[in-house]
Amino acid sequence: MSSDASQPTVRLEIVSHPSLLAAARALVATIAQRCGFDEIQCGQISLAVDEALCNIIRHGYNCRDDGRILISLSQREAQLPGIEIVIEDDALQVDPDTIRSRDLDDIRPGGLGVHIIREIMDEVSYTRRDRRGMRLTLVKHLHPVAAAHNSESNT
Amino acid sequence: MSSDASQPTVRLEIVSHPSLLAAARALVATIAQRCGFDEIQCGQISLAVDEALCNIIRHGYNCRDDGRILISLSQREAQLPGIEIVIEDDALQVDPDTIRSRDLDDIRPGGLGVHIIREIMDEVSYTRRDRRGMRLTLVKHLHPVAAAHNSESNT
Amino acid sequence: MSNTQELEIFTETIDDAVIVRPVGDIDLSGAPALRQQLKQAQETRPGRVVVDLGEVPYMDSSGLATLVEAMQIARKNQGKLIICALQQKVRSIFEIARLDMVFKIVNTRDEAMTL
Amino acid sequence: MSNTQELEIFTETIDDAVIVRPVGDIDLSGAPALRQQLKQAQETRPGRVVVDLGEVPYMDSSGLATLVEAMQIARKNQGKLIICALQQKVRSIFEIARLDMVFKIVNTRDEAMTL
Ligand SMILES: Nc1ncnc2c1ncn2[C@@H]1O[C@H](COP(=O)(O)OP(=O)(O)O)[C@@H](O)[C@H]1O
Ligand SMILES: Nc1ncnc2c1ncn2[C@@H]1O[C@H](COP(=O)(O)OP(=O)(O)O)[C@@H](O)[C@H]1O
Repeated sequence: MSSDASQPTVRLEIVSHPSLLAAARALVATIAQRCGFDEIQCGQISLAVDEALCNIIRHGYNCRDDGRILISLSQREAQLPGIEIVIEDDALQVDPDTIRSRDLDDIRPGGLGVHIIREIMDEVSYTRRDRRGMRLTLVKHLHPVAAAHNSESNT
Repeated sequence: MSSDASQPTVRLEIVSHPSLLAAARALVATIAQRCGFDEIQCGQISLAVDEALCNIIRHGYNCRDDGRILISLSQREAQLPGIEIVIEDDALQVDPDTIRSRDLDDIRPGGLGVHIIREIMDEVSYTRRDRRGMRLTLVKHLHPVAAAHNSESNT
Repeated sequence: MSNTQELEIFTETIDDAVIVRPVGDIDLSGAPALRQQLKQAQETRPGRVVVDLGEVPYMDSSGLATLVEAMQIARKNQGKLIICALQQKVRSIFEIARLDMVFKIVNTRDEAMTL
Repeated sequence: MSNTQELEIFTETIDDAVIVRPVGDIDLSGAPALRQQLKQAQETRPGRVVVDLGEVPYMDSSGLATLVEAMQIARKNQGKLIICALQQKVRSIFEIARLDMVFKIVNTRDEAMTL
């Protein structure tokens, strides 16, 4: 998956308890800062992780608060510096295609998490883990990158 | 060791790189806050962990920056509410009795880490791990506890 | 379970308006309390509900969902729901969620009271 | 390696005094840079070295060790080393290490310059 994740630095293991979200956010923000992101970006990256964790707690573990969640953070250097965050759980395995954001014009509570994650992060990919649970890989580049599908992004 | 560690909540795995100390501190402070400690205490608890990590980096791993360090944090409830922090490494095994603070009257750089850890935490115990490395167990109670050796602490 | 970091929520009634002022992070752990307080504040069908976010440094989509629900209740009651005093970081999540145009958002509580 | 969080250190010379002002956390990762800057500042044997900690929210024993070393150099040079503007959290580590009585610590930079 990640060809240039050069520093497999930090792993955080928590249980699926909402009161631990603040701790995960604090860690993610500090590591993002260390990777060179500014304060606003650090806040956004921890928001994306928070949303992913909320979804695991609510949909994956059905609000059970003792499920295991593993968050691995690494600084990417090489050609595309940035941060890579992998979130793994032992929860429900679902078809990755069913995890998608809803139409934002329909204003109602809920259905925003996946949208927020995709807005903030440059790469978002859900896969099933080998034996059980899901794996979510999130990447954010330090500098805007020309998108893969031929469109130049504005730098 | 810990009879009433009731919530084995959070585990952080880092490598022995000084630039990761800030991330460990951020996590420890948030978890300590969640355990009920005030802001000053949260800062002190993360200072104690920082000092322990510095020692592992400098003495245990001899400043190698790729050694593994595992920090487990749990909230203690039961009779003595507080926080328990266990720090494990794969580094040098030493006789726990050689890990001690120096005479503070001799004012010179260094030799303060162990003193700081002992001042801040209520229980500090170094043991060798089974196969390799050391384990440091740190406990801080939320409320002052009458000391074991018959002297009443002032509440 | 002791948890000092818990979101605190203050409610105040001035004439026909109810002001709800949460203090702390609004995430999955704090949103249920906010939801309950907002529901309670809206039971009397006040003409105006002001949500003062001046002391909320962080909000995630659980917070947004709670506010959307409160707005729907306000509409049903033919009342107003006004949000004020957003910190920059919190404003940015309204923008990401494209809710900055959906809610009535003003800078100060005074504006929220007179709008 | 990019690291925005890195400690920044500013140095200023006024008459016979050198003012060293670190900005950021002083831990094992930042202390070596502070040590180097202090050494450099002391090369000219200034009469007064002022370390302004007003923008240091955190310091651990690597920072303390660095300051003890600088104090020893100052003494050897028959100069003064004065620390000013400590934040409360940082003051508490001087106290824990029982160094609050060993260093000359004052509240403001003005005091540090006239003492
Ligand atoms: N970790 C997950 N496990 C299973 N399903 C998920 C997960 N994350 C998201 N989903 C699915 O994607 C949908 C959209 O998620 P989201 O945008 O966060 O909105 P909401 O959670 O409010 O429905 C969810 O309703 C759910 O069906
Ligand atoms: N993790 C460790 N592994 C091996 N030895 C240690 C460790 N921590 C502390 N020590 C020993 O304890 C002594 C005192 O540590 P400390 O008070 O932090 O002062 P300093 O590290 O500046 O010498 C050290 O000099 C070292 O010999």
